[in-house]
Amino acid sequence: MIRLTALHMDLPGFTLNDVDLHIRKGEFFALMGSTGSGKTLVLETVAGLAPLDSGTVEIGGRDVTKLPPEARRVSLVYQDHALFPHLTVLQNVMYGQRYHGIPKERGRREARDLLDALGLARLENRKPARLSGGEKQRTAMARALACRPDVVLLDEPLSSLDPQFRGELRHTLKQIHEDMGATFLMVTHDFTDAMVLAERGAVIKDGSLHQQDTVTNIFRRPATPFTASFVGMTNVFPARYDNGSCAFAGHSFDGLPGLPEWRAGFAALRPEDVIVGTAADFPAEWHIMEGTVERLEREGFTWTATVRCSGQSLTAMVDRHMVLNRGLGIDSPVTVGFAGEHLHHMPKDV
Amino acid sequence: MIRLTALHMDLPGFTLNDVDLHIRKGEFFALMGSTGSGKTLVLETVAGLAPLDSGTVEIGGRDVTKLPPEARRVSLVYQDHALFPHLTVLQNVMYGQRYHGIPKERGRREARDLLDALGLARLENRKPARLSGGEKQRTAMARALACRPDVVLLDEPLSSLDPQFRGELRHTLKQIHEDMGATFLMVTHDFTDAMVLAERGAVIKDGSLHQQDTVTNIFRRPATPFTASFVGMTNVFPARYDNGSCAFAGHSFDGLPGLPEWRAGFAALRPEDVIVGTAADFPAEWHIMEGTVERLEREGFTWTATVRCSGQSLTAMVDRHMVLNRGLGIDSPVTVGFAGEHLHHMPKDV
Amino acid sequence: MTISAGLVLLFIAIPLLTTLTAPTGEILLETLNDADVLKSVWLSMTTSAMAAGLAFVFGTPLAYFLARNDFPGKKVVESLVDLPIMIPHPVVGIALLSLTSPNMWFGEFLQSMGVTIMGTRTGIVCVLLFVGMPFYVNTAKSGIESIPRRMENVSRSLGAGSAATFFRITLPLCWRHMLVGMIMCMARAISEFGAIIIVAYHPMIAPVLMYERFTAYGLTYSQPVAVILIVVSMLFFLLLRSMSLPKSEAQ
Amino acid sequence: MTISAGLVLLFIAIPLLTTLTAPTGEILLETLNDADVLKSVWLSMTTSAMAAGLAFVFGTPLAYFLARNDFPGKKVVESLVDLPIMIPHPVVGIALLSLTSPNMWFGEFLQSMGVTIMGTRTGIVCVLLFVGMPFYVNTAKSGIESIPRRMENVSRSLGAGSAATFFRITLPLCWRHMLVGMIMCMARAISEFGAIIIVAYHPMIAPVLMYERFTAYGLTYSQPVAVILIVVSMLFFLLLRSMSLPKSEAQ
Repeated sequence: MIRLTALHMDLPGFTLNDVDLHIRKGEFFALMGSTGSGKTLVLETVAGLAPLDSGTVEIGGRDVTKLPPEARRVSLVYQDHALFPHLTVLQNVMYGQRYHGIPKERGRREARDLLDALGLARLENRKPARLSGGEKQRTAMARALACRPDVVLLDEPLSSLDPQFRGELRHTLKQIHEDMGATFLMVTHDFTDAMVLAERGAVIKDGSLHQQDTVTNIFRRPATPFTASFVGMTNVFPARYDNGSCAFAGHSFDGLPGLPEWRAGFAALRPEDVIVGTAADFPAEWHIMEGTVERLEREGFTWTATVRCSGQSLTAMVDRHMVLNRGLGIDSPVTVGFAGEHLHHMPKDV
Repeated sequence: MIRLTALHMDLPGFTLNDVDLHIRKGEFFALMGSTGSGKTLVLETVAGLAPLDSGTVEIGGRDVTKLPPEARRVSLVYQDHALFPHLTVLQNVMYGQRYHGIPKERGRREARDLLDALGLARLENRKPARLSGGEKQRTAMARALACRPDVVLLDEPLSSLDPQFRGELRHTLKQIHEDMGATFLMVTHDFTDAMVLAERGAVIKDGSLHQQDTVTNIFRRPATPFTASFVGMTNVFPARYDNGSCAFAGHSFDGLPGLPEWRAGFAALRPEDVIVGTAADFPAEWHIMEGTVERLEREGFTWTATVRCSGQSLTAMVDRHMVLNRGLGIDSPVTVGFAGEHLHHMPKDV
Repeated sequence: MTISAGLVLLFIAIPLLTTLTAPTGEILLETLNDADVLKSVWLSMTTSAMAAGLAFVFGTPLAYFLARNDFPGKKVVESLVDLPIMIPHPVVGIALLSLTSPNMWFGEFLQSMGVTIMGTRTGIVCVLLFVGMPFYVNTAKSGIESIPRRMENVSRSLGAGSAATFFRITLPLCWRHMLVGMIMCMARAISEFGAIIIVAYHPMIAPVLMYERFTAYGLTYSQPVAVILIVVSMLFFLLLRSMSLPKSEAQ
Repeated sequence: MTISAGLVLLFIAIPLLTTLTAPTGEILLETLNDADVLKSVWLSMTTSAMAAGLAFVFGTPLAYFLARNDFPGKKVVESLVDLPIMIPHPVVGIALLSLTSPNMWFGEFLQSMGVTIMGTRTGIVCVLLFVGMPFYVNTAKSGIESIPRRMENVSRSLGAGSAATFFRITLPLCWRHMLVGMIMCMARAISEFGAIIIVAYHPMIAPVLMYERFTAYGLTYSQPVAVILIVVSMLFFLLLRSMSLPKSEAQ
């Protein structure tokens, strides 16, 4: 549906570096990256709002690289909603219909149906200033959908919302996508949003793509150390592989499943897969390391420890019980353990 | 150390309503409330920056109600640090010393000691624009402490920091307080910050105090439904008490420990103390309710469910296993259980 | 501090108040019935209004361009727009006359078109447009800047072309700024004198008439005209302030 | 859009360029050696600089007061500050003369102090201060507003009184705005003509001299003086732009 080929853009202090992306018809695609990674720039390229140095943008088989935004049949939804403040909710939703050959009466009927489906029916005569955050968000969605676009572009659709609304709106967004059949391209810095909403996705950093795959695969098998820490595998160690053993953080481990062929690479673990305990706590098939507690944090109502093992720091989960009853504290010597199947391996160069 | 008596202020759209507060010498006191609760106004009253309609402010036994800010010996630390951008770190820290009779040479020595203790020694000639968020925060703390104030006022000291630095700075703040012996008054909207840092605290809402106690007591025994939900006991139900039983959410429970004397009030539970399961899952002494799942959320890597029990909604924790293996979903009938000692009771009127 | 602040306000207010109260009611009435005075005030107002209208038509595209584009040399262009504020007023008159004098090709061209600048309404409007333009362009520009670009982007993505976007989104959201800009342009135009006296002593606009009364008959006979002009300026002021820009309408 | 925007820029630039290129080098050189011209330009610059200095001294407290306080009627006070921009220039002259004419108590008082306004340097500075003050006050005010109040609060809480806070925090952080305000005030003062010609035809400031040359000898002989004035104004302009305000120094 959307095919981006070798997008290149040189800006002062930033380069978008030969980005290739392929998004299938009807899918929900998440482009993930931190602030300044260039993800919004890619979105604006698809919308026709950012001037390319080279590369082509195809939508639905049409080469739209040279077309202005209004000829692309894409609808944009910004994080701050960008509702038109001088128009009512209904007028906002009906704004684009006339440019897509939808007659006024039919347009109004369709717009009302959309507002109904999104629970906004009784707000149709309100001005945006009098809407709550979630209502604004849903109005912006309705406006984008009302002109039956081929592609809906979402710029951080959930990050301006309070946590208690996020869950609700994720659900709404997913529902809308399933009902409408349009192709959704969302950029986000939040991996959880991508996990819940998207089928496939890509990770971008400093203007270069790091990985493009199904979201589940990105989550389970990140391709680079950056992607690994982005999806929550924040313990990343340089590792050496040799004769069926893997060495990192001053320990060498044997009997690990699925060892790679390369000799130098990175091994990574999610903090919630590493448990702090004493040697007797772990099942026999787990792998253990010795270290000392460097820091102990209570985040909300759980505890995490930073443990130093031969010059490498790692973050691990701590049982409440360990802290309160066994008196774990800073500088306590501890054993940390992990199950072999949780260890993920990445090659040195991608 | 600080005694606020009947502080009253009428502003357009907001009233600070006869606030009484007593903060002991050397303690770390947290004034907690949401945005717009008036907590920062109370702070500015202590600093002498907000004009009172009536009430008195005493610091260290002196009535300072009529004194200008510069005569109160309090130091203010704002959330955005408000470092002086044209001065270096060292100049910032030494700024107030001359007004407190500290000679220049001794002042410089003391300032350097403070910077050393806060790990800022090698940054003393930097301008604030070239500091990271955490460094700015620590510089602001050093500046406040360098003129040896009686009271340090902290306005949301941690909320502008990235989560990964928060833990570190909490630790630093606690250390500083223990080392300096000054009285700290912090306002915060984050109960976790208050839990970790403060000994005693108060909860304010709409310009009125709701509770003033040790932080542990506020956490364990919130006095009002508002305080209850503020400290994370978000399941609050109107309850009736009668002959040793307690009825709420369409169920009546017997054999609860520590039932109150009043007949009508509120019962509250933390979401993490309510578990979703089937009747066989719970220990015999637990109390159970029947309901249907209204919503199921994956927040990060845990699951929470909203369960409807006879017209009341409650939030409960769900085992991963329940969702993935037993196929829990929307509208599933479920049993939720809680231990009697986790149920908290509040009277109707305070 | 308050004393010094008050002094400045008095320094501005007292001369104006003195002038307003100087003429007797009788003389003021007489002046109000003086056909020359009324004609000149009317001429001042109509030419200023025309200048403001022209500033709107020609200045809006420039304001939009400056608000929405960053380019090397933007500061130079912005300086050029501000220049008429700083050029001594008689120099403005000299400059416009230099350009349109019949021995220049442009002046010749104008003459062949039947356009005369010296001593005509056309000339007056030209001068007033020249001195008033920066006020309009700067105010309109800041109005356009206050509208998030993202709103225009959304409008484009929904199918509206750039012209439709301007008329359906940009204009409805910043017409107030544009109106304020036009009022400021008009007020500045009404106050102009130094350039007008060089380009078009006749037909007499109000400030020129007052100057003539002053040189011919002295202070007392110029004061009633001054009163009328101050009152007209004040009316513009009230108009301007009643339009005061809402700070965050675009949110 | 670009065409219309370009037209406006040409409308401003061409008359000035024409004037700059009109006089031959010979006449220009002659004018540069004319003692009257040099004296008048010097007088213009010194009186304008004095007006800017006075604006700084008396206007800064007002600017601070307006930047840091909200009170009912603030808009009225702000309007009053802006008023000199909008009052027709000869009216400003008439108003100042009305106040200081010897048959008013204030004029009598001034006379007894040995101060004369009409036809003196003092009068010129008064007029220039009157017309330039709004430019200084508004720029200084926006500079002070750009400094977070919280910084001043912190300074007070650390023991510095309000005066010490102003000199150690506020002034070092917004001196640039104040300097820009002074330059704008001075540039506006240099361009004044309509009020000066009423209050003080003599001693002749540069715009008055040019006007005299124009009425006595015609366009050609006034152009060289215009060139000098345009160049002086441009120099101010470059100065102003090279000071261009950094947007977020206060962060």
